[in-house]
Amino acid sequence: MSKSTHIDTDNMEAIYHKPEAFTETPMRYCPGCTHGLAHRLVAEVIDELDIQHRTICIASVGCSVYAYEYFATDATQAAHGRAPAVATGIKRVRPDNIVFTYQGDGDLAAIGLAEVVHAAARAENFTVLFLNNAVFGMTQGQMAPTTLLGQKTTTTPQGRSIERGGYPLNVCEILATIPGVAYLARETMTSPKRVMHAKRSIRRAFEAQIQGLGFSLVELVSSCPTWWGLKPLEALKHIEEKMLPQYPLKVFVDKVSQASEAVAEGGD
Amino acid sequence: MSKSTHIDTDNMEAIYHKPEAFTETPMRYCPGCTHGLAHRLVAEVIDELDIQHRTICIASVGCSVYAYEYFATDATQAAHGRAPAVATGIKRVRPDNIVFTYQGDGDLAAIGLAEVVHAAARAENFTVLFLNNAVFGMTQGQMAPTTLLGQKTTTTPQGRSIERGGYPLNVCEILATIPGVAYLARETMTSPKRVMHAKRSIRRAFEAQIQGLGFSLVELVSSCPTWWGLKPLEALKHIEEKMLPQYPLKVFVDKVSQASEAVAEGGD
Amino acid sequence: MREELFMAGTGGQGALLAGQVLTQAVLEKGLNVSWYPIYSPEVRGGTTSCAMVITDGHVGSPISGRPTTVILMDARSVQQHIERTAAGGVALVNASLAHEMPPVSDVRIVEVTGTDIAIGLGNERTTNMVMLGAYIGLRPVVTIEELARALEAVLPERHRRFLDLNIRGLQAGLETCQEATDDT
Amino acid sequence: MREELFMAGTGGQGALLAGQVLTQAVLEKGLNVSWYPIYSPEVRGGTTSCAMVITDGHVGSPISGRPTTVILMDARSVQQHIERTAAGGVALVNASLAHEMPPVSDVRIVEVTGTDIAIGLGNERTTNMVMLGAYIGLRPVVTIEELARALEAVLPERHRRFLDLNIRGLQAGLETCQEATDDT
Amino acid sequence: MPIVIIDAEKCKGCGLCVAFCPKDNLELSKDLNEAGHYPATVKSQENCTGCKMCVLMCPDVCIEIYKEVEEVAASE
Amino acid sequence: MPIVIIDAEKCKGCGLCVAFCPKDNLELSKDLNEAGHYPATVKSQENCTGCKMCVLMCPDVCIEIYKEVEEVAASE
Amino acid sequence: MSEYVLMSGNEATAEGGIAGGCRYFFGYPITPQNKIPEYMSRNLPEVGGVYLQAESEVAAINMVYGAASTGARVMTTSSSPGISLMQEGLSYIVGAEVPCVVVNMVRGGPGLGNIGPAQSDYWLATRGAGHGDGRCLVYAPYSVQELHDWTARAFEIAERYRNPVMILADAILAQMIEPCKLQPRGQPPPLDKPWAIGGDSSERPRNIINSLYVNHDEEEAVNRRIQARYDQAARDDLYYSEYGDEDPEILVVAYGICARVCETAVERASEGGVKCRLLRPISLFPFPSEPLAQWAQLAHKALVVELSMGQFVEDVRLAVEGRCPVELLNRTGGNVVTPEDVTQKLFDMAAES
Amino acid sequence: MSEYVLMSGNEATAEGGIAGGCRYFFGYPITPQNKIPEYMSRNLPEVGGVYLQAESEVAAINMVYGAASTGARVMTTSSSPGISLMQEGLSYIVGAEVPCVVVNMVRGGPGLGNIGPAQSDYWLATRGAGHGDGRCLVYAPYSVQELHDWTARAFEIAERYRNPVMILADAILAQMIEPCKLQPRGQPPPLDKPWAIGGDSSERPRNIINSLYVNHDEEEAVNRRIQARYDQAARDDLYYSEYGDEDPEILVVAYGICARVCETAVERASEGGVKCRLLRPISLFPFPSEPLAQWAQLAHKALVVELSMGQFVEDVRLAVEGRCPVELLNRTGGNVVTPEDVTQKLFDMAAES
Ligand SMILES: Cc1ncc(C[n+]2csc(CCOP(=O)(O)OP(=O)(O)O)c2C)c(N)n1
Ligand SMILES: Cc1ncc(C[n+]2csc(CCOP(=O)(O)OP(=O)(O)O)c2C)c(N)n1
Ligand code: SF4
Ligand code: SF4
Ligand code: SF4
Ligand code: SF4
Ligand code: SF4
Ligand code: SF4
Ligand SMILES: [Mg+2]
Ligand SMILES: [Mg+2]
Repeated sequence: MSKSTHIDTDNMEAIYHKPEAFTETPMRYCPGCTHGLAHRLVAEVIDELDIQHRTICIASVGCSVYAYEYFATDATQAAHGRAPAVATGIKRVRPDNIVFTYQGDGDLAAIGLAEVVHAAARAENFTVLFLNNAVFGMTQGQMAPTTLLGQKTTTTPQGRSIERGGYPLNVCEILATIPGVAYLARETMTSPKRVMHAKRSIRRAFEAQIQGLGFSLVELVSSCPTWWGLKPLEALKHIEEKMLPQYPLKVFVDKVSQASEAVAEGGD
Repeated sequence: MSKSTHIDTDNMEAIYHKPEAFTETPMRYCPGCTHGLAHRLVAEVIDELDIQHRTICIASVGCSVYAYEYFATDATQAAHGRAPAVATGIKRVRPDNIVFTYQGDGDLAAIGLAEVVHAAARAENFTVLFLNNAVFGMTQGQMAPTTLLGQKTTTTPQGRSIERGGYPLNVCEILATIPGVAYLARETMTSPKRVMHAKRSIRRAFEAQIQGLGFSLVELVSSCPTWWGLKPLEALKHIEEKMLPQYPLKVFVDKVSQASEAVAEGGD
Repeated sequence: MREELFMAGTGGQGALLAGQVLTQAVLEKGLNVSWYPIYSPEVRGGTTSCAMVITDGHVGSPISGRPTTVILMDARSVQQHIERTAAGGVALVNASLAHEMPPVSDVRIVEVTGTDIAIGLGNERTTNMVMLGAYIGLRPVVTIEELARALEAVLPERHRRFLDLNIRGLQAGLETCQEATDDT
Repeated sequence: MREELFMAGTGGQGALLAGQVLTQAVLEKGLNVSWYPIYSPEVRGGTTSCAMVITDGHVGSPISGRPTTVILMDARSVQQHIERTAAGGVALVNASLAHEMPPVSDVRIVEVTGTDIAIGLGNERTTNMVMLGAYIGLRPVVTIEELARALEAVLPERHRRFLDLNIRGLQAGLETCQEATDDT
Repeated sequence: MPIVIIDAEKCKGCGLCVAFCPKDNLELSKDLNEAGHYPATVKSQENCTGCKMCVLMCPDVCIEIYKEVEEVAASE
Repeated sequence: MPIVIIDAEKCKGCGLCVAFCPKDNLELSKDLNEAGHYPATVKSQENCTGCKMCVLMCPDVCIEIYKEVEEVAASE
Repeated sequence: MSEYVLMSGNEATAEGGIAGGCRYFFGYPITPQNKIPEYMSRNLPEVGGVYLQAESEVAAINMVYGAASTGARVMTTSSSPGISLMQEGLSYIVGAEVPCVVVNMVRGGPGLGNIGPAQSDYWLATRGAGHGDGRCLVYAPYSVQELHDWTARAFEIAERYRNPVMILADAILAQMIEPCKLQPRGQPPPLDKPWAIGGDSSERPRNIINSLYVNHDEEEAVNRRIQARYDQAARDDLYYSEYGDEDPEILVVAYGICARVCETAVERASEGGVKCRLLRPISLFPFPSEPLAQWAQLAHKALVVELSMGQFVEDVRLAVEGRCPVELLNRTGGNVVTPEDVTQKLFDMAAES
Repeated sequence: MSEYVLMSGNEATAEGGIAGGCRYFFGYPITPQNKIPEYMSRNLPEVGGVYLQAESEVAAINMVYGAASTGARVMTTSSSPGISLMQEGLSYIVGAEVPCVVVNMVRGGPGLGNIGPAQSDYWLATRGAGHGDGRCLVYAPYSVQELHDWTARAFEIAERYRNPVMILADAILAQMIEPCKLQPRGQPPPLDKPWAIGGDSSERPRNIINSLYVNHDEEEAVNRRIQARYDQAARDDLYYSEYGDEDPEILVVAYGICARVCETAVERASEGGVKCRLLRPISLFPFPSEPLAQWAQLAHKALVVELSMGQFVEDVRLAVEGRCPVELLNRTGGNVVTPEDVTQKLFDMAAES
């Protein structure tokens, strides 16, 4: 067994400690899975914006189904793909709460595509965290709509071909055509710098919501070391080399800054 | 009662007669509704391409639900919004048949959005006729996703507002982001010239399918005189003045010509 | 008293509206009433009909297999529905549009040239009121004044300008029918 | 003969694989068999177990509330599952990882230092084979040769290089257990 | 000379053919057809150029146009 | 001097912190934790700059960093 | 009679919802209930509520789930195909134990069918909150007035049992116009139920609305808790009405529109010398098995009348348990039974014995 | 024993489909049946078939509808929440009278529930092809071998009745490994059924696959035609098995995995002096009511064992109609009954009388 050094931190200042918006529950993700990383960023943003007690998390169905156990906020667990509809229902009753969904690519891009697009079109004022790991993780590594061409999964044993599986779906590119979107970005978490970028986007997405600007979504190009059959670090490399060419990082829409500027210019 | 002049056409050449791909069944549409016009164009194209006996029509749920009565082809009637899934099932068994769906904007853009986007992403080799009349016609004029801002419908009595109904959904602009699309155009039928344009696009869409290039869709910006509360001619004017600014006419994707050129260049 | 009424016509003929006006009048009078529309399969140009029960007792079934009175506003309605009429019942027929009667027994057929009368009043569209007027001539469940008040309540705002015409239609129908009744 | 076997361990310990190897061997021997996996609620790091029935008759229920033998590969499994053991049954415990035994009556507890033996053989991962070897020492439903053949059939291609190690694990387990049996 | 034939029973009197005929050659009848519409009729066949604008705009496929068969040059 | 504390029981031994520490200050332990992972440990607290790269990359929020409280200038 | 207004069943249902405190409506149009969303889109904003047209019935029921999670009074309405699409969402709502009201104006089926009246969603309503062991509590009004009143009451019942309540009617009841006495528009109760999410969670434990129980014992406990609520509803919220003779020869059993038809038939049969009693279940789940069994003991025969191929009759047979023979008179596919059909059948049955 | 191979229920089901001539599979992953789509994605291309992963279960069942319209042998598989989502599509398939096969590996519910074994979709399976009067024909295998054989046979039955056939099992049967004797991979029959669309329509009347019947009489005729097929299935495709004593004191009724458990319990009870007979319905719809009623007449008591809150027992009660008291032993939410539980219950019941 590994030894655990006991250090008394009472008289010390934290450079970093677990976010308040996070529970003590250990996360069930596989080692090195970026789901946990994304969770942490969201929790940090909730802390920074001081909105923990008015935030509602909508967990979806995928490996992150237990998100409600990890975020120390009110929470609802939504049916597979329907988190944006559930969020809509909640937000329409409770416009002052901060509502976010946390969805995988199977959940959001396969079964739940209509719900997320329509929520965007309605300019629903909530935030979506979209974890794209190009695979159905929870159900054992089947093809997702976002699976890369040639990528082997448990249901594309020869690799995804256009003929049998179609093209990868770029959700952000679709959503970027919709005027109800207030903030839209694709980020990844393959290095400390990328992680900081991702966090900034997540923060901006929440700010868009707080400012009532409409729909916000951050896609996080993520890893599934388990079903990719790669070590955690290799998986990050795979993102850089294979995923990003298909899913280039970009801030597609940012009305937050525009709003801020508008405020700055207009006074009041 | 109106008198009907009997003219013997036996020894005459037809400049125009009812397409073969059309049955004798009178259509149930309201006077001046462009559904009938769109039907005729499709039937003419089927005649011109000489594919009547290998064509399968998928009727959807909307005023055009009886499409299977009008087209003299094999047909299936699909559940509301699911015509692209039904077409997928058929085409995967019968790749040599020419399959088209005929869907309204409620059917395709509301309940059936996921199905059409995924069919496009999979590059399914069939053709979609998408009649966008900015309203749910069959169910008595409710708001559709495509309803214009400010437009009064039976469920937007004050006119569609962003707050209560969201933004109009531009389906072609969404589909244009998807590589599985072989032909994609938005047309309308407000004048003879526009009608001829529309027909050309419909023909190209079918040609895309015949050439096996993938998914093809023609959006027809259409009228619903009944629920718009306008006379047929006024309704066409309304399309020109109000609908086209939101739904500009455009050929978004055309791989047919590229393919033809490729063939022309490459020989064989 | 229990009156079971069935009224049918082509889409635009206003059978439904006539039924609703009568329903309103019956309600105001303090009787019990039910009304429901029946749409024929054909979306456009099919027959439209409605079924009513008017009673001083318990409505019970709003559905009637053999209505005591049927009002048939065109030829197709007559062909399709005249058989429904209960034994001993009345079939009130718009004779302007329906000329052939299928054979029925134990049914009193009352013919009123509804459309002609309406055209005479200046608007074919008031045929439904002519027939309704005729109906209360036969079955005085409500008075013409009660119908007129009901009309006012039921007519949509944008058709209010037809109020007068409609009342004249009721009147003309009532008169014609009283004659017709006398004739029989 | 009817043997009801329950085998549990932590995710990575290979209880399922050991069960499948045994199932294969039993099938080859011509006995009837059923095997099914039970996943604990915890997605990762929870206990995994499987239940088997081995019989020369009719399998009937693949489910057993009181298995005749339980193989418990770590401390948590012992805590959670030792109680299941049928009266007069055997609990085969990996004593390398489980030190405390909950009180059970009328159960014969056989302790084998499975992990230590596996480490001794050069790879901790073969603990499951050591335990399986021990099991057939206690319940000779199949021979070690039959197990070895089954291993060859069941082991996925990419793990074929561990075949030898695994067979040595079986052997070591069988030996240890025969000793253990003698001891008790 | 092209001959325009309108199926008066199928016609719903929408008036689109009337509106788009460049020769102002069509009008709606004063008489209802069986289905209750005022169908389009041809004012005079003589004016018709066979341009098919009416056909193009008719939503109910009620219009057919014919012409007398001409001798076709043998070389074609 | 920053003090890096890794929760050895929560750690899943993914090695990302190890890979991204610019000071090569972390390593995976040779001993399994209860959950069966080889958790990350700090090689030596002295080298740590408190740059938080490890924290940023840890998917399981196992790392906290502290520093001694310094006197804060009164003017601030 | 001025307290009565003429209203269609659809409108009375919608206004019943508002009277019952419903302030949130999510739905997708479908005939024959389109007047409900139309009514809601006009009226809900007036009372500070929200009408939102969903992109589908799947989305609608999940919006309902979300809104219900906050403790709000929320409803959706649809007709047969739309209700099929709501099955997964309903199962989540039952599993997560949140209250809501769903109205089904049944039409002819299966498939696209037609828009005529039918009762062929009986099983879908009474057995189906989708997969798993949950069910909807189901109430079947038989007049415009009852549509109004039961819709209003449904919210209370739903909250009492933290379970969806379904109001089951048909295309005739939906479109029928009858005099209706409207209830005042009640104020909805406050949102902050002890279990509800939303608002400020700093002064209370955070709430989680969830139907995932990986631990089988926990899941079983949930199922048994839900079942206990159903058992309680069978004691406290069981409703039925009776009509006709007290010493019947024939027991007639029907619900909804068919019960209306049967009332008239029972009158006519009695006039014709055949004593009949109509038992009309208003609550279809819970089902009034006991009174039914008692009458079945008394009567010589039972007649079940339904607009479906023999669904409702199974619940009657389950309750009767062979105490008397049970016959079925049914129409389907949008067709209706008439009082004449039923009366004739009653005379025939009386003559046979 | 070389003709037997070890296979999981999932794999045996998939291979059963291929053996039965299935060449088209449309599905969406869900535990505990993921090995079926995986198997199909590997094996169907080998036999010239098509595996297509749909974007959802809603899409999957509608793809099935389309493919079935062509006369092809087509299947989909899922588990509880996914089956809920297929209800509308199933209703269309019934209404349009096209054959297909649907497999439901039931898991714990309601809602998201868990992935443990359950039988709580009994009503969803036997009552639910969604809205309207249609139903699925339902067969419940109880071993890996039967999963294989019944899946293969299901296509024939589906075509005979032009109706969906559902294979109903659970998470244990799905994942259990047993020896299985595989049937050869049969050739599917030709596509050109007289009613099927596709191919060249020039030499035959065009075909229309449709469930819309605006004419109520036509719709009623469809419903009565479908019902007549169900009646025929009740004569020709009714299956059940029996096990145990011929002069039972207690009649045990169970299906699927519970019937396995009950076999062992019946043996043990008999050894302990309590004579029992197990009646196991294999076809759940049509339901073997008659043999059940006959045994109920003979036995003193009946015990129903199910993994749900009292669904299956209702069909048993309907069949027994009071001939003997019927008791229920059940677990739910992913929990199972054990032979020990059942045996104990049988002893208790015997002791009580
Ligand atoms: C209606 C329904 N269909 C299918 C499933 C099974 N299912 C659970 S998670 C999942 C996919 C998860 O993939 P993704 O959303 O990408 O999340 P990840 O696990 O990769 O993080 C599926 C198909 C379900 N629970 N419900
Ligand atoms: C599942 C389901 N939901 C709703 C309906 C009711 N419905 C029929 S048509 C229609 C909308 C039709 O609108 P659109 O597709 O735009 O066609 P249009 O009538 O305008 O041509 C709806 C909602 C249905 N039949 N099925
Ligand atoms: S399966 Fe993949 S996505 Fe799921 S927890 Fe493991 S690594 Fe992460
Ligand atoms: S309702 Fe509108 S879309 Fe439908 S037929 Fe009439 S005009 Fe056309
Ligand atoms: S063919 Fe041209 S000119 Fe002739 S009637 Fe038609 S539109 Fe007019
Ligand atoms: S366009 Fe067609 S339907 Fe309209 S008036 Fe002319 S002929 Fe009649
Ligand atoms: S804070 Fe920086 S230097 Fe210190 S251990 Fe972490 S990564 Fe290394
Ligand atoms: S990144 Fe976190 S989980 Fe991974 S090894 Fe380091 S401390 Fe452990
Ligand atoms: Mg994923
Ligand atoms: Mg439309």
